[in-house]
Amino acid sequence: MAIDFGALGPEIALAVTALVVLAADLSLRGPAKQLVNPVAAAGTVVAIALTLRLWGDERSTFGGTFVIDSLALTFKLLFLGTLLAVLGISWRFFAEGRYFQGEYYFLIVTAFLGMVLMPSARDLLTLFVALETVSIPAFVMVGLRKRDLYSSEASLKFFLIGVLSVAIMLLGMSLVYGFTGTTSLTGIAEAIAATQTPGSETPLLLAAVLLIVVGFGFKVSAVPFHFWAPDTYAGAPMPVTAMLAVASKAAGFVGLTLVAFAAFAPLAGAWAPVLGVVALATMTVGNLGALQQRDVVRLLAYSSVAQAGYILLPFGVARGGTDALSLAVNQTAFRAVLLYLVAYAVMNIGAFAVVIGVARRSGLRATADYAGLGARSPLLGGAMTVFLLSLGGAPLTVGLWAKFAIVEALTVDVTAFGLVLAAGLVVNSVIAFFYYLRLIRGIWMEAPAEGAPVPQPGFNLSLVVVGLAALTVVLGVLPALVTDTTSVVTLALGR
Amino acid sequence: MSLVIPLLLATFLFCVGVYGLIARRNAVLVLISVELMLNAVNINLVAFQNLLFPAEAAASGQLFALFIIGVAAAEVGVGLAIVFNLFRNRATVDVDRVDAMRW
Amino acid sequence: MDPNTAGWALVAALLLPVAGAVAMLLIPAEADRTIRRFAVVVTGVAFALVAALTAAFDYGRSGELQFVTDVPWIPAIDARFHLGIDGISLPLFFLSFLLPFLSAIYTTKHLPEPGKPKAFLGLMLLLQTGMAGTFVAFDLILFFIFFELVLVPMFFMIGMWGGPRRDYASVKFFLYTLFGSIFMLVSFLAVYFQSGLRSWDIVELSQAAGIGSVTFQTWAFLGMFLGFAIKVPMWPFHTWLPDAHTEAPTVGSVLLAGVLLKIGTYGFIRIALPILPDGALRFAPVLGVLAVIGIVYGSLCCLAQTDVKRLIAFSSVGHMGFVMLGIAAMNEAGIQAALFGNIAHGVITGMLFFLAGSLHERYHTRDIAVIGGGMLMKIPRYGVLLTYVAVASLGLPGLAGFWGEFGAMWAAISPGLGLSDTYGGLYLGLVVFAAIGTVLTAGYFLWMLQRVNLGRPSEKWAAAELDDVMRVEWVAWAPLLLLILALGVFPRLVFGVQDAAVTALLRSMGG
Amino acid sequence: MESVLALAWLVPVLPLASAAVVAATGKRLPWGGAEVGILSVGAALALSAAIAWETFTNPGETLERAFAWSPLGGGFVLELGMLVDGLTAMMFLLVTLVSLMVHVYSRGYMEGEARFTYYYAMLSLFTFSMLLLVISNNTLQAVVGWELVGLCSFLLIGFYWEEKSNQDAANKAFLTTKFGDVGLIVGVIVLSAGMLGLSDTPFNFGETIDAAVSGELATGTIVLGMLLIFVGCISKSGQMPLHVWLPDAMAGPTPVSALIHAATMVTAGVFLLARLFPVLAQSALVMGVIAVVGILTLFFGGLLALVQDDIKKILAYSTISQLGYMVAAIGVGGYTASIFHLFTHGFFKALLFLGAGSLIHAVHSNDISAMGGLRRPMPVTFWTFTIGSLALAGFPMTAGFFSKDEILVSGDLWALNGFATGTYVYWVGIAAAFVTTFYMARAWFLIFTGEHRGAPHAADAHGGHGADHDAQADAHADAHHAAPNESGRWMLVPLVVLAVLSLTAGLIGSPFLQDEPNFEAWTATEVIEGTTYPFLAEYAAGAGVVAAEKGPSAKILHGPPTWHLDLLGIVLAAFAGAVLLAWRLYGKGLPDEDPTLRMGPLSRALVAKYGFDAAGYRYVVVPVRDRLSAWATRVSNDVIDGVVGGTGAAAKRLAGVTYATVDQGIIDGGVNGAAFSAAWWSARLRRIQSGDVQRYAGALVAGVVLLVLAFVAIR
Repeated sequence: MAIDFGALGPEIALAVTALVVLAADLSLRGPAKQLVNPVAAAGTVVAIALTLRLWGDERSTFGGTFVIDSLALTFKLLFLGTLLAVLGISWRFFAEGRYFQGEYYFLIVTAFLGMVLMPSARDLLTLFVALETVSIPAFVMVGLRKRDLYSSEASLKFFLIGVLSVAIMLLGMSLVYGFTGTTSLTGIAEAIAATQTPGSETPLLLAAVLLIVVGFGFKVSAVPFHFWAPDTYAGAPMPVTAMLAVASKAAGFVGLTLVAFAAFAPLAGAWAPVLGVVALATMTVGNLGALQQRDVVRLLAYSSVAQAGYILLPFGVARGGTDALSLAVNQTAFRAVLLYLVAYAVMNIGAFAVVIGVARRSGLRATADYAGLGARSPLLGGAMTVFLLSLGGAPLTVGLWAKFAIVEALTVDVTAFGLVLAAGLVVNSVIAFFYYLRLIRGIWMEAPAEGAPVPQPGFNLSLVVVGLAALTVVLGVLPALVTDTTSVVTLALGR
Repeated sequence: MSLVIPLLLATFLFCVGVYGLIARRNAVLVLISVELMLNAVNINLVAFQNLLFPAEAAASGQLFALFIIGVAAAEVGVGLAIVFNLFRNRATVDVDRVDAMRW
Repeated sequence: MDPNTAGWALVAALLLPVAGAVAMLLIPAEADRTIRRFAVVVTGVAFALVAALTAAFDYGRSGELQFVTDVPWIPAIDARFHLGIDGISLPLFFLSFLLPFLSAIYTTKHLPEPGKPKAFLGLMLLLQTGMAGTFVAFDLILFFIFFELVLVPMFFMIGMWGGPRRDYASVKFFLYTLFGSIFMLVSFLAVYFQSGLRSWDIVELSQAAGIGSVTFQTWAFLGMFLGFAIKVPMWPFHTWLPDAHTEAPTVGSVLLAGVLLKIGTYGFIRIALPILPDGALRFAPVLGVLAVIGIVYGSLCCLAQTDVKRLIAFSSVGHMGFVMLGIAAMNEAGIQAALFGNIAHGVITGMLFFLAGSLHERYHTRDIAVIGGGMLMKIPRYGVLLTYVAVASLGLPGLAGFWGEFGAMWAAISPGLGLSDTYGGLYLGLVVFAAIGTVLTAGYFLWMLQRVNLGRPSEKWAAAELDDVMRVEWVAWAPLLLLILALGVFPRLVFGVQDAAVTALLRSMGG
Repeated sequence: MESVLALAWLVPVLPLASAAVVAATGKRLPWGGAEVGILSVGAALALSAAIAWETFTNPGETLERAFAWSPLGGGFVLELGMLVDGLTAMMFLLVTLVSLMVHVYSRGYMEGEARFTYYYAMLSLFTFSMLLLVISNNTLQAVVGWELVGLCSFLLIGFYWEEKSNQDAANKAFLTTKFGDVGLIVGVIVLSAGMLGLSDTPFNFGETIDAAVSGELATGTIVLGMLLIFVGCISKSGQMPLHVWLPDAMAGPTPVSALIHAATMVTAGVFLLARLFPVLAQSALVMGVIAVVGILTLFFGGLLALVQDDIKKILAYSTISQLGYMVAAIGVGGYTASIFHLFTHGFFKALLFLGAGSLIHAVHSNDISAMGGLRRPMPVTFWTFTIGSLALAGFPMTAGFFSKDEILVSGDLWALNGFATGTYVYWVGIAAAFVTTFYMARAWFLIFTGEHRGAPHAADAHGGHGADHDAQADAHADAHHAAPNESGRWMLVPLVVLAVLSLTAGLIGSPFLQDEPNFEAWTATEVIEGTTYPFLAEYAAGAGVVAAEKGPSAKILHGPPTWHLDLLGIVLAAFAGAVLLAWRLYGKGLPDEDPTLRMGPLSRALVAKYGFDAAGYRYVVVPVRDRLSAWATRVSNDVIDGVVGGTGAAAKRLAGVTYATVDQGIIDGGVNGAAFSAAWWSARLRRIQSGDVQRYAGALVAGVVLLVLAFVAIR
């Protein structure tokens, strides 16, 4: 069995980068340690280059458990781009905080290695490994501020809930294996199609499917698997929070997409309504939770829970059939998820970047500290406004198109459940705007507190912020720049 | 050998693990509970492989179990580190008292 | 400019304000006067361009789209960048360039706390692009973008330069409209998929009469109804309006009443009716009843107001009720009247808000009781203007307000598309109640005039130095004052332009 | 050569131009704009006279010119047009003439007013509005003029807007008439809706009439439309029960009252009924309603005048009564009679109002109890006012005599065709004539005979209801007890002109002019000639009476005016009786106790001899003057006004409740309630997020179990 190392290029690049970073950290002393950041960034750029080289290819290796196709490549690019942005917002934070820089960069690159692996996985085993490669470094990163009570507490909570959900997921996987005799996603789909009649599937199999969903539900912080998220986000170092809120969540969605649409597509009639209800609950709980937050990080944490709910919505209308309409519905749903994840990455990392910029040197992170931010720092204030509006889905921001895609997916075929989900989205969008607008109002319309410092985000962070804000708006005006790409990504998962 | 016995065992182990994770206050015991759950899954996989699909060339059930053992080791390692760090910060391993962050 | 080929003119008109806003960023914030003059220049140039466009418009073919731009925009979802203008759009488009121009002139003198003309005028320019765009967008997605786009600048305008309860009002405005617009989007999507045309083009969808079943159309219409009715606003979705208007700065109120509300009714006429004729037909009686409730109810609420601006705001509810009554009539005369009422309300109520703003500048209160009368004695020219515009607003023939109101009632007595057979009695009742609404309207305006204008100034103001109408106000207001008269005397100015377009619209509805 | 009729459009345009010029430049002109107004209205009068002559000498000559003013959608067109026929020409003449007189008169009366120029601009605008209504060839244009008239009346009634009572009066006038306008507008809409299938110009008078006469217009449309339009006429032409604004409208300057009550505003309703006469003649129901309203108004309106002490109010109630005659005449088919009375009434009522203004100007009070003995100091006013009073009372050979006679005769003819309303018009009309004569005689005696009493409560006269507040009144505030002087020439010339017309204007419609051209032929154009009463044959047959000798049934109202000696006798008797009675009671000045007791032995002898006086006083005068009219006043002031006022108050209260409860409470609360409940839920959620990781885990597991169970159960 020959291994296609070319197809593994990005993963190899990242693995090497991780090791180089670790080694470099050992050899560098004092302030020079911060140079590991550019090293990691360089490795990422290499990985991106390698990914782009594969563009358009359709390959597979490891006996079909690892494939390269448009879906995989698109997500890889998304993750790598996110990594670059996270590195950008991490530099000053860790350099100034004197945290364990080498370890941090090693861990984060490793976690992203898992993410990059995720979209290529076509086997439960590979998925599991990828997921754990994401999770285990994340457990550590959350607790990286060893002397910080909150950090270690956040880490423990994250860890315990994480392993619990992984265990549940594994239980589900083992049962599925028991039913189908294979761990290959396509194999599972074929076996299910061959043995189960739609409408009267074996209950235990359905339960197993649901247990697998739990594992990813934890990753994407869907209700009721979301409890760790606010506490963990609040306690973790902020760049890690950004990573968790965006990249880790995106990885969860990739995994969910794969199992849902590749392995369990024939059972969609069963799991789609459940996911729809979960989506409704998730966005509602997230938004309601966010309403009361006084800490911006927690607010964004809850907001990201709600966003996860939005992204879950298209799963709610997925179809199990193989007729043209069902395929079209699933295809649209998938593209909506993809587009939303891209948009979400852009705007949410941007928002966290601003939060880091504001907190830099002052540690201010309460919503009250954002009063008059627009006057103190038009750059951060303006960018935050753009990001928040985008998260809400205002026009001329990419967030609108993301929401649009979701609604589009829900209405491809008008069904009662689809309309219920759409109505839920409407109501939640309005609630969400309530707290976004409150923050925006504080930024522009309230006087800054006495002696509030002028934030000094630093060059790197400013660059990231400006770049992401510009991207938010540009994609808002010309969504074709990204939809041209996402719309060719097909959900041809071997069916 | 009937499939029932290993499955019952696995289910029992898993439930004990879940209970331990939820109910035990000592963090170390909580970690052990996690191990129980993972091992329940391993029993499942191996049992299925041997009893249902003995002819599968890839032996993916057993392979999976091996991976789980490996990953579980890493997980528990990390978990112990976290608990240890917590203990250094708070001088307790009582999970109930780790609730500084709420709401 | 050749209306067949000069699509660039429309694009340029839309881009000019945004470009102006960007250019204004380069002017240092300290150069207060320069910024304000620059805004006048930008809006003036844009207005001149639109005036030229209006002159070049081929009125013989006002039923067809002119100055068309139609290029692919987001191929992935078949959205196109389709702009064009016809007889229905032209008056509204014109208005959405006139009012910002006048507002910019007005702002050279008046700008509420906390100043910051750069931000204020920049937002206004952005707003201008948004609202003008809705009237010329012929792609549902593009329309939706423009529709949503106006929310953000208006939110900031109210929230930063508004009155004491601005926080509440701005959020309320934003959330309300947002709420409706997302339902509208859902309906757009449903129509898109149901039609099977893979097109968002309003013209194409209008011509593809009979999309889906009647049930489908009813539900889809409900979604659009929520979006547009909140924007109009129709009773009972109107409660954001008084708050928004009361708290908004003068210019914000002017643009809100003058143009923004029109987007809702325009949406009904341009999108909801022709694309979903069956749904519209089923909804028509509901629209009519809500409209008339709005008329009577708005007037009753006006009677209870003590704040001049809030009174004017509530009067909008009544006036827009007449517009909606015209739409509910589902015939050409009704649509004509609705569009006329749109323009007339924009001009008149815009002007009223200017006046209310200037009133506040002088008295530093808008409470009728505190002002306590005697304005006609204290500042006679101003008092005369207030009387003039109030009288126009209460629907006096010969001034702009009349034709929309009368036309709506006239049309509603014989509703089109077979409605008169089934709902003839209902519509007659609607007309009667609408007519009673005109009496109430006259009542509250006269009452307001009596308590503000007439009598002798109270002691509080007897010795106060109050400026009569200033030069800048004359300049900013004169076009509106003239338009009020011109539209009243020459209703043809609007009716004539729209006629062919409305006929074409109704034909596509099967009327 | 084109007929002078083609220039008719200039008649309204001239006052409009005048209004614009006066408003723009009036303050800089030597006479403050009065000269512009007088000249342009004078020119309009000259043109009107020419048009009148043209149509008078060529009966039936009609000119309709119109052009499409605006499309209305659906292919329908709004016309701006003129319809010039005898009716139009007659109204032109009346309106421009009275308006000119008022313009001239005001030059003296309003001298020194702060808002003199504004006043003239409004006066001209008022004239224009009325002319626009008159010239209109379609109902919608008429509505435009109609509403503008209402606006101008608002602006002029509230001319002294410093005082709250005057503001209230102006508002009341506008709102009451506006309420009637609801009827008018809906009526016009209903009529035009009936025309939709028949014409592209659904508002056109001529086409509407043709359609109605030919039966193309559905009867239901006609009945509903005309009744609704009649509601507009009720309010505008001061018919019961919407006449309440009219007495209050006396708050305006007196010349304005003359314009409103003689020539412009109040005649609008009658004019519109006349214009649409062939349409309303299609329905017995409509005509019956019109007649009944007219009859009630003419009688009870007149009674109200008995108890008034304010000269302007007496005239105001008399206007209501006279309008009742006109409306009643329409209702009994007396088309010609009605507009003939409109024509003559315009002159003598203008004369009376201007005369009253002259009196008020002299004594600075509206109260007739403050006058007395003014015959000698004010001879011109005295004589002209006397002529006006005679004309109003219908003294033979005055203008009012011929026109009122015509109305009574119309009623008689209608009765002959089997309609009870005709009988009522005849007898109630005579009774009201008696009342009219009595109250005018009462006023006449109190004003001109006896000694000048001065104003006992002069201070009230300024702040009081309806009193004029002209600058002179203030300037001469301390000169009350000085002897009153005759007014200046600006004011006297119009009085004389109108007095002459009050005497002579009736002649053109009198039996002296039995041959064409006369008033009948002038105004009864061919459209009117063609009017048929589809229901007439039916009724006549049922009544068994066909007045064959009066002409063919469809034209019973036509034919030359003839002498009716029986009627003349009754009228003369009524006149004489009323004057005598008044003289008995008031001839010796203002009685401060029961007049009969102050008549000495003669009085007692008469009582003893005939017993009629005491009985008459006791059983007729006292009940009628003191009780019935007081009762009517109360009905008018309390009940109807109360209803109007109460409606207003109730509306306001309703508004308050609606606003506070429904709007701010329920609807807004519903929306905010969502947010509140969101916050509430949000607070509940807080408990779940306890911070205890094991509870999180428990919740997670519970969630999983629940989901699995639900999941499996559902399948």
